[in-house]
Amino acid sequence: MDPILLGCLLCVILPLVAFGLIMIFTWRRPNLSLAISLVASTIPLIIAWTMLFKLWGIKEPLIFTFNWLVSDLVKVPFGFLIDPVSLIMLVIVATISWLIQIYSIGYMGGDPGFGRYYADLSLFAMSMLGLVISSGLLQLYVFWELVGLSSYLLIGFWYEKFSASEAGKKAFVVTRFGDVGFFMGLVFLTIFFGSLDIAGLNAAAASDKMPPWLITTSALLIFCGIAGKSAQFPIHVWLPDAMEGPTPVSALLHSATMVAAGVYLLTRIFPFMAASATAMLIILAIATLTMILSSTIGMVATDIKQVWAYSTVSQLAFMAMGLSAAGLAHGTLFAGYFHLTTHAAFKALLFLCAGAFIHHFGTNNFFVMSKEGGRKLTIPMVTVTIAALALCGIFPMAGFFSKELILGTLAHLDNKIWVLLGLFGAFLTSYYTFRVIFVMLFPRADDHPAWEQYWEEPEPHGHGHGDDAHGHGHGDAHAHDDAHGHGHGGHGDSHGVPWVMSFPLLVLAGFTLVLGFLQTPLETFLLGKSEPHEMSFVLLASAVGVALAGIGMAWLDWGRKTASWQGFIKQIPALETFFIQKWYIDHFWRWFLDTFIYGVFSKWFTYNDRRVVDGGVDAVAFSCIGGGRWLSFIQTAFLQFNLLFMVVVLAAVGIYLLMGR
Amino acid sequence: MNLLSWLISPPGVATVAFILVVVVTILGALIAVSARNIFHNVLGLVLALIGVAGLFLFLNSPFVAMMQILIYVGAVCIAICFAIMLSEPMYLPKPPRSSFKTLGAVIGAGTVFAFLVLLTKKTTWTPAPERSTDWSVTTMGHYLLTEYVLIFEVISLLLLVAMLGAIVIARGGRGAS
Amino acid sequence: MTEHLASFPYLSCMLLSPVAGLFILLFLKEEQRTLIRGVSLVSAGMAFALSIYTFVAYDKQLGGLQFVEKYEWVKGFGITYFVGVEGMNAPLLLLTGIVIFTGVLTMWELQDRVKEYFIFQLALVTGVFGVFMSYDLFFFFLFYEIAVVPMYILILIWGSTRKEYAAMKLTLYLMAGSGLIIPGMLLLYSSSGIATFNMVALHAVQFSPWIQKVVFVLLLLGFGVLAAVWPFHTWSPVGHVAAPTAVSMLHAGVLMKLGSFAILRVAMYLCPQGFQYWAEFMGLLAAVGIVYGVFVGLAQTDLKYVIGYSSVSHMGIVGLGLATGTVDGLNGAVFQMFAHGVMTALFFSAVGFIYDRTHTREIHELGGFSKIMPVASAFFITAALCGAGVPGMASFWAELLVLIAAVQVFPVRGLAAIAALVVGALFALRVVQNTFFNKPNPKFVHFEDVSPFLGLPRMILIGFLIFFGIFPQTMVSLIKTSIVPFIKGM
Amino acid sequence: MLLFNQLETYLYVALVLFFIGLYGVLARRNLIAILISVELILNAASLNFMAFNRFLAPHPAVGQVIALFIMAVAAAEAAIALSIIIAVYRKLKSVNVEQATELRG
Repeated sequence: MDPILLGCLLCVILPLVAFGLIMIFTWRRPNLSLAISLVASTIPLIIAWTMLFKLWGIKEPLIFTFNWLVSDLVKVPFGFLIDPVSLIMLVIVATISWLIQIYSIGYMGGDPGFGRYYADLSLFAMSMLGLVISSGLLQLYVFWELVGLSSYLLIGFWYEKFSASEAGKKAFVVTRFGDVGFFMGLVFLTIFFGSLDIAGLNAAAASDKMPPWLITTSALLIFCGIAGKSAQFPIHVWLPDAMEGPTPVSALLHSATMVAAGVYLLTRIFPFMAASATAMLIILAIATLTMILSSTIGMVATDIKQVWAYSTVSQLAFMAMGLSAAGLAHGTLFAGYFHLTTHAAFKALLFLCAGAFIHHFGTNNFFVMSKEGGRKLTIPMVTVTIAALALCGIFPMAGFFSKELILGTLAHLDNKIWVLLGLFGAFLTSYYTFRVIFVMLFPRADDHPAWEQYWEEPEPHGHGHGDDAHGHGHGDAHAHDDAHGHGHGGHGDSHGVPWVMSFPLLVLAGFTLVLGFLQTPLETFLLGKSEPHEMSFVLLASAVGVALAGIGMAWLDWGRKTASWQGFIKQIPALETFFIQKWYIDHFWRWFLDTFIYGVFSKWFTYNDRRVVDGGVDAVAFSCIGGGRWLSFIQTAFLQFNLLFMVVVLAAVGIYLLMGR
Repeated sequence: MNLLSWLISPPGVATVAFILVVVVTILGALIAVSARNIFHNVLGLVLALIGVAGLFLFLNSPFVAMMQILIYVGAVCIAICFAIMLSEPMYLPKPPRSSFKTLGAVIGAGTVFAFLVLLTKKTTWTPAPERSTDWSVTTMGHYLLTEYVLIFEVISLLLLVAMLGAIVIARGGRGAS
Repeated sequence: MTEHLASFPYLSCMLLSPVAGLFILLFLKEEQRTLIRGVSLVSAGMAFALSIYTFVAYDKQLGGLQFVEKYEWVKGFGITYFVGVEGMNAPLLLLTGIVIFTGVLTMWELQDRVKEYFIFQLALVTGVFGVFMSYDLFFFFLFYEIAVVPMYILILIWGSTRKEYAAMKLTLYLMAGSGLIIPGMLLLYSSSGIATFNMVALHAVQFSPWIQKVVFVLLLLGFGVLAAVWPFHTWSPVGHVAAPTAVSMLHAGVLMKLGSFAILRVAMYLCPQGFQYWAEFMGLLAAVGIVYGVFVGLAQTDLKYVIGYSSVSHMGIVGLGLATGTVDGLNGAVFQMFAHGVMTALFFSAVGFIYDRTHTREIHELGGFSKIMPVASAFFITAALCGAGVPGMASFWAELLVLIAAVQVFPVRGLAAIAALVVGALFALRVVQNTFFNKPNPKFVHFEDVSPFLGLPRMILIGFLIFFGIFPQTMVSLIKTSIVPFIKGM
Repeated sequence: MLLFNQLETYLYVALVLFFIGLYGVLARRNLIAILISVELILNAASLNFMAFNRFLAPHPAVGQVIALFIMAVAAAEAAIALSIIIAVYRKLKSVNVEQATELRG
């Protein structure tokens, strides 16, 4: 067997086997489960890196396919497509999921669901790796759904918390909403094109073999799925709620890999999508709107994970903008894909740092962390700052290079509004990122009035968020009855961050610093050639300028000694409320669900079922009973009466018959 | 005169006897259904049965006539007497007759009667072309055990089952001692 | 259709093994519970093993009708004992084997009238096996009725919630269905002119179009009652709720498939022109059922009602697949019959376990069961996810095939059915969340989880779901061997 | 033609018996009386058989056998009916047929 095929198969099968073994046999035994899961994630890691080095510089994609399901029109192949795009993503996924498994040893240690946690992580690893190297769209859809499933399981990991199980359900249903569009797109392609092979689709679209209407329709339908998975407006609402899951999960699924699957798909079938300018324009508009929206919400959040979640949404939107702009301007997919790569590193880092703080302080509120002395945790504090700088796009962090590229692509468009909006988004990003960093770095005195204000945070679903966080944080430090404490408690400074948690931080910080300088080799690998980027000085200056302006704004509001600790947005209360309420999109969906799905369809269909359909049947039954009862007056139970009736009728019939003769 | 002489001739005697037997039968039947006292009913039945036995004699079957008396009069009527004694006491007041019911019964029975009369009238009765004349009891016994043995067996089985059934029903249901 | 006679009467053995078990049970005493369960298990196990054997040993290259046994029964009426296996009934025989075997295991804890229970259950299953393997219309209908009647007694005696009402409703509905089937069947028989009940022979007869139209709609509605085709579905949730666990499993898992299988096997097979005429109507009913089922299920508060309505929706998928009349659609429909059967058996099996302990199925009274019974909950959650169409489970592939075929033939109905998937997911997850997540109800915390022995039947069911989810081709290639000639013959 | 040598005579006698018996069955309230009336009907039937046997049948044994059969049936029937009557009496404390109305619809 081809060693590469074997490697691909192992990447998919090993974690699946680990999932099965843990779920069936060892879920009650944490150490054994951990061992199985680690083995099943380390081998794919090695395979991924080996393949990257062995295949560095391949020109032609390697494709392996087998029949998975052959019906008549529907033919689903199972196969692997190994090309630079999938190789890099494979490495990213394998690496980050391995790091997160290491990190979770510390973060999740002592949790009663430890075995289940690792089983779910393995399931995720399996489905994500399978997704990345899928050769056909339908196979990709299968793994896509499985990724959604593992996301559901992991978000609702602490299922006893109402908000967690609710968030899991929301994530699954909302992404499913998008996936239905995706599925319809696939159905259209199957019926009208006949094949879902990725390479074939890209080639056909590029060479005008498909009717434009089909490309546009199916591209937009597939984008529904992308929007669901990558949290684009208006179905981004699940991602912030998904932060109810354990923080390593947020880092792995909901920032670095799974949500990036949407953008990855966009890259994967980039030539196909780019063949429709209409679709590209719509995607660009949606992505831009998403970016602005999520950045503004990030400005007012007080939960550190919420801030990073909205930042994830905005960065994903930024990638989508880069890709769609490239599609419009006949550019390459490199800008968006490069940002995906760098983002994976620094966003995972941000979340893992947040996790380290949360683990230590037992709260998600970064004001509380600041007050409790968050900056004394040296390693997370340094790494989080590095990651924040990368997020803002400050040289020499990785984010600088990739953001520049995207802005450059946007600037290529004729309409300059997009690049201006992109710059505005970058400004907001810098502002909210450094709001967190400055608050953490420069706590105020204990009697500062701002503490009171940020101690309790607004929560949309009425469930004390801080309380939940305590639930999995410090079981003994705060009075509560949650069963899933981490089994370690106490705030002593002697207790730092365990090495299993700081090691991944350092590795990721390393990537964040190094990745940016790998731009040229990566581009050569991906595209076969590296084009010189004529980066205009104005754009470069304005990009760095807005980033610095954002940081400066944050310094004015939150950093300096005399800062008011009030966001500048406080000046416009109506707008602030609008942002805190998340642009009322959650309210809209809630209202939609309650009014239409539950209120109209469900309620009236049920009513119809009980009254009309069932009622009709019951009416028939009861009228039979009634008719029988009415007729039963004949049944007087006087036997002789019956007999009389009988003989008279019989005899009458007999006489009648005889008369004829 | 002619009538008188005919009456004392053998056919005449036979005819008179026949009329007497018929009268006895019908009288007995009338008593059996109309008397208010249940014992009188049984006695009427006995009378009617004896009458029918007489008719059987006229029909050349002394054996069946004898059986009629033995089984009906000797067994069935006695069983009815027992039933009467085991059930309702005789001294209880009888419910009054309902003329409505009597009328209904007469109409019902009358319709059937009319139908059967019509049937009898309208049918032409043709004897079988070849008729055996062997009326001896021996032959009948022979037939009963050869050609009609199935009927014989069925009768035995029926009687057995009836006996068992009667015992079970009269015992007073399951569980009664 | 080519027929290959059996070297050994596997099918008769499959049919007779429950009968043999039933007769042995008649001679046992109520007190010998272990023996009774053992005998039932062995006879169900034999049927199960034989069904696996026929499934595996069916020669896909050879195709046609295999393991055929044919004996004349009543020559004057043209009634033949004619059984066989082909691609479309092999999965269903396997399904019946799975469900009866796991059903017996599921009812292991039954304490009340054990002997009678197993006798009726085995009688029921005999009928089901008979329907799936019969190629003689008379025997088909005979077994069909045999399968329906014990259900009444099983629900009436061992049921729960409003059992008299449910049993009566179910029986009357199904009898009404039979009332439509018999005239249809006899019309076919009498107008064929060859006086035979042999379906293969009847298939060769060209019935006049109007007869086909009349008979098809009679059979569609008559069998549709059993397949819970909207709007004749209301017996099914009520019946599921009232029935004891294994009966619900058999009922929703297998008995509803009798209806859809009969539509395929009898109605579509014998009246192709009637099918062409009524296909639009059939697709409409099915699509309405799919959408309707999920919405009504969303508003239910009783766990079994929820499952009942999900069955209505999933059987709608079967109906839609049949209505397309394409190879993909029929493949998907038969696959869905199998997948839904296993899935819904798993559903009821898991719910039954919880109900046996808590004596409530109200979603609001339960809650947090994952904490109390993690294993039992995992079974239910797996079934729910399968119901929500998660890949990796058998029903995903079935739905995929049906939906693609449906969009091709009936675009609007197909797209509506796809859109219903969202609500389907919402509805499955809502139940899972309210029942198994959140804080446990303190009333129930002392209950013990499923023991490994009682977990076994559920594991078998999950095993089949996942096996065919990962290797769908094993199933589809088999079904295809009969569907392709079937479509050609239409 | 002599009166007792004609088939019709016997048939009419049997008819009258039948009429009387049927009247009794329809009119009497006492279960025992009804039983007695039934015996009359049975006798009418066996008289018919005997008459046909005498005047029409090819072989004289046929009707006689049937008459015997009717007798046996009547005996059995009487036994059963009487035991039923006794059972009814035990349950209802009456042999009035109008009291036995448990099957009223």
